[in-house]
Amino acid sequence: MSVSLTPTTSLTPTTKIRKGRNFVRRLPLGPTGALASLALLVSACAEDKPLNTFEPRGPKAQGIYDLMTPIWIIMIVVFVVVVGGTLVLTVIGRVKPEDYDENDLPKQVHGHTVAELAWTIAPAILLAGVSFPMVSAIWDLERDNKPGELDVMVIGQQWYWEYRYDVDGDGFFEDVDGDGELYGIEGDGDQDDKEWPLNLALDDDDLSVPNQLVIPAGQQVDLTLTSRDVVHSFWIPRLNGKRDTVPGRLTFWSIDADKPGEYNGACGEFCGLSHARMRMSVVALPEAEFDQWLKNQMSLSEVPEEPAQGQDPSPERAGYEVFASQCARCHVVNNSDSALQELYPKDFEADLLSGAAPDLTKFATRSVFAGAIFSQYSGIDPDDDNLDVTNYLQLAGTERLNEALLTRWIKNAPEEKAMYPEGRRGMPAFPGLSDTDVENLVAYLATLD
Amino acid sequence: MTTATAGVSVADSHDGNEAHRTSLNLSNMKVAMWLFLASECLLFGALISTYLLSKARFLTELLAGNPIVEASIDNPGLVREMQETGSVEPLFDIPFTSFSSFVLLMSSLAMVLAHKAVSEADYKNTRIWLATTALLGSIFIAGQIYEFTAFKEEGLSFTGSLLGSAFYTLTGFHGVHVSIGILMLLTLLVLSFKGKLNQDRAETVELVGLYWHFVDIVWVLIFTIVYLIP
Amino acid sequence: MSDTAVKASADVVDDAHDSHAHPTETQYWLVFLILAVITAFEVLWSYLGLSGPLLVVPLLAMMVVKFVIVAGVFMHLWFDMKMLNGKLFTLAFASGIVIALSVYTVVVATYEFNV
Amino acid sequence: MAIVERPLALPEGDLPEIENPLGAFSRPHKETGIKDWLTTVDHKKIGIMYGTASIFFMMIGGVAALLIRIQLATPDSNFLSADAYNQLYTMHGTVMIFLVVMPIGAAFANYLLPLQVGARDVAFPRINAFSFWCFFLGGLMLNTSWFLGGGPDGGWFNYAPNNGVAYSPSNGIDFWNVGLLITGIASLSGAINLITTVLNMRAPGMDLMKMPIFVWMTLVTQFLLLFAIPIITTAQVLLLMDRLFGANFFNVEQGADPLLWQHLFWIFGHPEVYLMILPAFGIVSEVIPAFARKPIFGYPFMVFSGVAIGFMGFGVWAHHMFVPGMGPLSVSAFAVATMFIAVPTGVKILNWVATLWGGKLILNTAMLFSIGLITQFTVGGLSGVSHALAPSDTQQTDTYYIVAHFHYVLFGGALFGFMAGFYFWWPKAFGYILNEAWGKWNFWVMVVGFNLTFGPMHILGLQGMPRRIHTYDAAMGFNLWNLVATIGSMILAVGVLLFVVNALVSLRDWKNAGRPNPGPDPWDARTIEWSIQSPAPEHNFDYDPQIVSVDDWWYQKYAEDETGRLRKVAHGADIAQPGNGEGVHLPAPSYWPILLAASLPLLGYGLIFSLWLTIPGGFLLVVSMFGWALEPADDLDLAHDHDDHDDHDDHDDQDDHESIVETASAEDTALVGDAPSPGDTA
Ligand code: HEA
Ligand code: HEA
Ligand code: HEC
Ligand code: CUA
Ligand SMILES: [Cu+2]
Repeated sequence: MSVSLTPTTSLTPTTKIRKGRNFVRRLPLGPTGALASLALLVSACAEDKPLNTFEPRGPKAQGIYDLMTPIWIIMIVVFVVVVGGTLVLTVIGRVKPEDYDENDLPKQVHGHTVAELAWTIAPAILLAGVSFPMVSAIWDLERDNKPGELDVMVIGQQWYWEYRYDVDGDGFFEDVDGDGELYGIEGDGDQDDKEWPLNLALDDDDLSVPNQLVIPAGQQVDLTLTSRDVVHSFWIPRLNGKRDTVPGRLTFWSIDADKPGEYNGACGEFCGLSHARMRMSVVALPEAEFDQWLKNQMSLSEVPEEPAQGQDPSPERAGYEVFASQCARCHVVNNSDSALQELYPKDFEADLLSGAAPDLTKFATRSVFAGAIFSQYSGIDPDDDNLDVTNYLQLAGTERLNEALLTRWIKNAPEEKAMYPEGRRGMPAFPGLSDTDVENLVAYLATLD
Repeated sequence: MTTATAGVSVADSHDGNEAHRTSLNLSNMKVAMWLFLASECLLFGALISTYLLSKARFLTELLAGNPIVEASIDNPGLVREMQETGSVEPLFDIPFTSFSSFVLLMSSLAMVLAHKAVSEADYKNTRIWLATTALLGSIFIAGQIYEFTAFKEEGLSFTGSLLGSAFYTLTGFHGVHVSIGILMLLTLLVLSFKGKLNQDRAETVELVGLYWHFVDIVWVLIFTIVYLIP
Repeated sequence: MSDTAVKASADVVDDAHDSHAHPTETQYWLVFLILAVITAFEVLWSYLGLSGPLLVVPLLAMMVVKFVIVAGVFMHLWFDMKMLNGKLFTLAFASGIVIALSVYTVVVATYEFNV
Repeated sequence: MAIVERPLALPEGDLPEIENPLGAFSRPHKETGIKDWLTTVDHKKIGIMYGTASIFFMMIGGVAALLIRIQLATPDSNFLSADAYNQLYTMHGTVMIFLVVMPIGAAFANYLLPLQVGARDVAFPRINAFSFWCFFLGGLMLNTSWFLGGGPDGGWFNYAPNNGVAYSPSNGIDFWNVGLLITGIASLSGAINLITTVLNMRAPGMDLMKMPIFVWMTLVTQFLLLFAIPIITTAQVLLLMDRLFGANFFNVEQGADPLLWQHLFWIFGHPEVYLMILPAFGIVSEVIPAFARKPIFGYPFMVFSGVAIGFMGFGVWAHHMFVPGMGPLSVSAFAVATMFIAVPTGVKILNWVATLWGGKLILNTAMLFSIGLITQFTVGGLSGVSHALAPSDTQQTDTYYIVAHFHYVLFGGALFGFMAGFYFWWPKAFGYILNEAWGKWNFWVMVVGFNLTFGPMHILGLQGMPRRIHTYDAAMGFNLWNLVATIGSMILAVGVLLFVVNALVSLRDWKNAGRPNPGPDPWDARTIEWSIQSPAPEHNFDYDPQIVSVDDWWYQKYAEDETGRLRKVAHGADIAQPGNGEGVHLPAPSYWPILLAASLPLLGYGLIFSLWLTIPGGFLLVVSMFGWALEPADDLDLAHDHDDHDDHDDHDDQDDHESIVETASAEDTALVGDAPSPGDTA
């Protein structure tokens, strides 16, 4: 299996370096030197540790980080006292067996009640002291859904993520019984609006984007999480801690990025074969760009023109036709072609146990694919300062498309990422496709922007 | 697992009346039996909680109209009734189950009288009461088998629905316990007829009795929690 | 020496048994009657068409009473407890019940207080 | 005190062949060689078998760990496939926990409990043998999954619904289920047996508060097993029903809730981690006073903190579930409860430190490992407290930071404690002392390897490396520390191997030196197992020891002089029991425990592959249960006249075989009185 592919993390290296320095500046001055060095050890060369939990980049993650500080201090103090004390006592107390005199016993101390009470009560007080800020932090971390904030539903699936945007603000579920109350935004909501199975119950106007979550920076984004198959865990270390996506349940969480940038994550709960290859990417855009992005995502993708009578179809058109015959069985492309529309929405479960394959309508606008393990763009120079989020939207373009990788993926996806197509989980290999077919498919996919 | 452990207990209960020195002045078997029963509390507790949670989830989905869950009970009329009452009560036949609960309760009385008889060297009554206990237990089991078939006909199957899985597993586990108890009672009865169950062995009867009463207690819980509070 | 020793030992054991007189046969029947009445009452209660705590609380209370009576009288817990060291296994059993009751109640509670 | 005379001794030498009236159901003779091990009901042999089997399984778990480390040494490695990796780490965790650490605890418990409470055997010797065989055969069965379609691949806690047939179609998880159900029977029957032994078979005078700390900690451990095993049993039965019989307990489509599994698993799982550490705590509580030449500091506090840990252990399980969305109220409650479990644990740690304080420390290998436990466990305990902080756990859970935590407590805690125990009690069990020079090497290589392996995992975890990933991307920045950890694991493996080497080298040297006897009390130790010969004679005690105080043996050797100082008044070797088993009546070996235990895996294979296969298993089960029940108390060849004192039939012979074997010399013990001395019995 070959996996030495372009890393996913190289989109905005400059931002990372900048943030790394910020972090050092932000280190609290109070803690002991030991704490500082622990933090430094962990965040050493911060710029190339995209999942580092010691580099919060949003208020939620920052809150967790701040809460940890006192417990690190306690730990280090206890460590020094207990472990240091033990070693010192060992060294001073040691007697060589040959020097040992069995009638010269040390003082036979059986115990000391005051000491016992002291070391029962002191840790208890210390821990009680930590408990208060901890409990308040637990409640702070719970999602506090305010109107106007962007609502996204996160759906975990073996082994990629799907993000559903509540664009029109009417929740993710239709108001089936028409009472104005909705299921599943907060708490359990109106149970009567629940529909089954979950993946078909979504409001039609909403937008589905796989693999890359795009959010407006500087603004809280509320997440409603669930899973189509097994338990996964949504985790963007720099933006917040984890929250599991549990099938049959809705869980709630929120993330918040201070600044534009790309933030990486990884599935945080073992979820079967390719758990290791179920990663995440969140891109925070400045508000205006986000709106632009959203508008683009909501539009239909183009259908390559049919060739004029007697002429060969363009590679894109040829690819489109292969796509319609081979791929549309699982993948959605939302466009104006009524022939394809007939297939959509269709019965995913017939093909896939997990119930869905990535929506490819705007495939080429994303910088990662296949569970965020692959970068779509080749030849990116990590030191290129122009590669900033601000031109995220311009990144999409054929010159940069990582054609070789995409070709390999289409030909034999399970080779790139262990999957279980025969168990109806994941994408099958297509040994039957000719090289030209695949070339054409790649050409077509590149137009989806 | 239960089978094996309980089987072992029968075998080892023979050393009930040993007269060796022990720290607690109790026989080892008696201490062991109480420990085993303590551990059974956790087992049945887990099964009862599983039932409660599964039933709650089943009902929530059913009341919300989940088509899969609706289809999981092979009886539209029953489903409608459950949805109307908001409970699984329509499934149960309370008078019938009350009767079998009563039978089990009565068997506990017979059990305790058997122990009393054997410790007073009244072997005739010992046999009578042991047989009565076993008989009452068997009636209970017969009732349960009848109930299972009736429920199955009503559309509740073990593999079909969450409720079915949870219900049959809980009551089935209890039924297996009762059956093992009956086997132990029959063994005692045989021993008694062979003249091997005399006063000195009263403790063996007491131990089987402990097990029997415990199984009865578990039914007290199940009857209330499962049947009366649906 | 064996004969005397055995006799003596038997006495010790007998003493241990006799020191906690078990109930008489009539008492057992009486207790059973009480249990039967409670059961009848339980069933009756479930037919009153009540719901919510009004249904559940008395039923649970009666269940506990039955539990305690069976364990206490039929399983001799009340008498054994008074016996020398009888508390020890009572304690072991009780801790089983207490742990079971508390962990499973908490599990169910975590579902109730989900938010 | 009831005394029954047992006039017959176990004769030595060849036994005459006598016709067996009971045919197949008669008990085997006292066997030799392999047959002896298969049929023994002696708690010491069973303890040794537990230990040996655990070390065998540790090799399997260790090789799995090394393969894991090789795979993770470099980024994007394809040494192992994703599938193989998942099976390996699942089996690594499962084997290490259920087939290594728990049974080593059982090994010490079996070997030492009767010796430390002054009993001849456990309460039910045949059940004891049955427990061992259930553990061993269940463990073997679990490991046959490697060859029968692949191991389990859901992680050691095997979350639903990933453990369902839909997501794990191979039979691996069925093996996991059935294998662990069988070892669960072992733990449960063992727990009942050992608790009964401790509660009911203590030597005269040994009140609860005079029991050695190891006995206390084992008692708590066994109670934890007693209450925790039925919970995982339930969970596994539910899963088994789902997987093999199509039930719906974890079928989300039917409305099931995956969190049910998590709750059931962790209500078991957390007590489980404490029952792995408490035996080790007990061991170092014996070793440290012995080599600090001081009594344990704060005996009652050591006892009560252990009991407190046991109880609190049942109230914190949901700290493994801070992220599945239980709701803030539950999370807060469990987070606070978890933090406070540091208090009783801290009491233990600090009492050991106080025992070291002012002691004259003899730093031999057992002592070094004990000090190793104090320091390494503290590191692991402290990281545990940092997970208890629920919000920070949302960053740490399922990362290598957790992996670091639990290896520090499990390896640095439990296994270091067990190593100390091996070095300490080896002469009692085998009659020779392990080589100190090799021992020191063993210790230092292990400490260095251990910290190199698992220390870097703290950093990796905080840098965001998720656990249970078969590969990671080079750009994630995990390369350096993973490589270090892999190198460390190789050193650690050498350290583990050094122990095995030491056992063999020491044995060879001992044989070459003409098998010198280390004497009953080579360490000048404190508890009564040192008052009998080494290796411990088959009948343990010649007569019941009379217990006057905690560390009773020590106070037989040391007494206060006029100035109030302790002085040596007797040498252990002089006052130890001579090891004369005359007049002692021991239970005969039995075939049935192993046969009964063997029927269970057979039934298990039947469940997994075809119900037809359950027929031989079921047949064996029934036969062995009958055999067990009908088996006479004794080897009939050695039959002695029982009817001198009871007038009922032979059936009663079974009375004594499961209970403590009687001593021939109860009057002797009475004569011995408060100051037992061996001369009285001679
Ligand atoms: C031997 C086994 C063992 C032991 C003893 C412990 C002990 C502790 N454990 Fe650990 N734990 C495991 C084995 C163990 N653990 C395993 C195997 C897992 C992972 C399971 C899996 O996911 O696969 C785990 C996971 C685990 C988690 C879940 C992490 C996660 O998955 O997100 C948590 C969370 O709270 C936790 C907490 C603790 C705490 C608070 C203690 C405390 O008992 C520690 C107390 C000790 C000390 C604190 C040190 C000494 C104290 C002092 C010197 C006093 C002064 C101290 C203070 C004032 C702080 N453990
Ligand atoms: C007591 C328990 C215990 C012990 C002792 C160990 C010991 C070791 N563990 Fe273990 N580990 C766990 C319990 C334990 N582990 C658990 C519970 C998990 C979680 C599983 C899960 O997530 O489900 C885990 C997970 C785990 C992981 C994480 C896997 C993952 O999440 O992807 C890693 C990775 O490095 C690891 C490494 C090691 C190493 C290197 C050792 C070393 O210490 C091993 C050293 C010992 C030896 C190497 C034995 C000596 C053998 C030889 C020298 C071989 C030669 C002999 C012959 C061929 C006969 N362990
Ligand atoms: C049986 C269903 C199925 C079929 C048919 C299928 N795919 Fe896929 N495809 C998937 C699944 C599932 C994934 C997600 C895999 C993952 O990342 O874990 C996927 C992922 C992809 C991706 C990456 C999308 C992203 O944004 O991450 C591309 C591109 C893709 N498929 C292209 C194709 C093409 C081209 C074809 C036809 C030749 C095709 N697929 C046929 C199921 C299918
Ligand atoms: Cu999804 Cu791990
Ligand atoms: Cu825990």
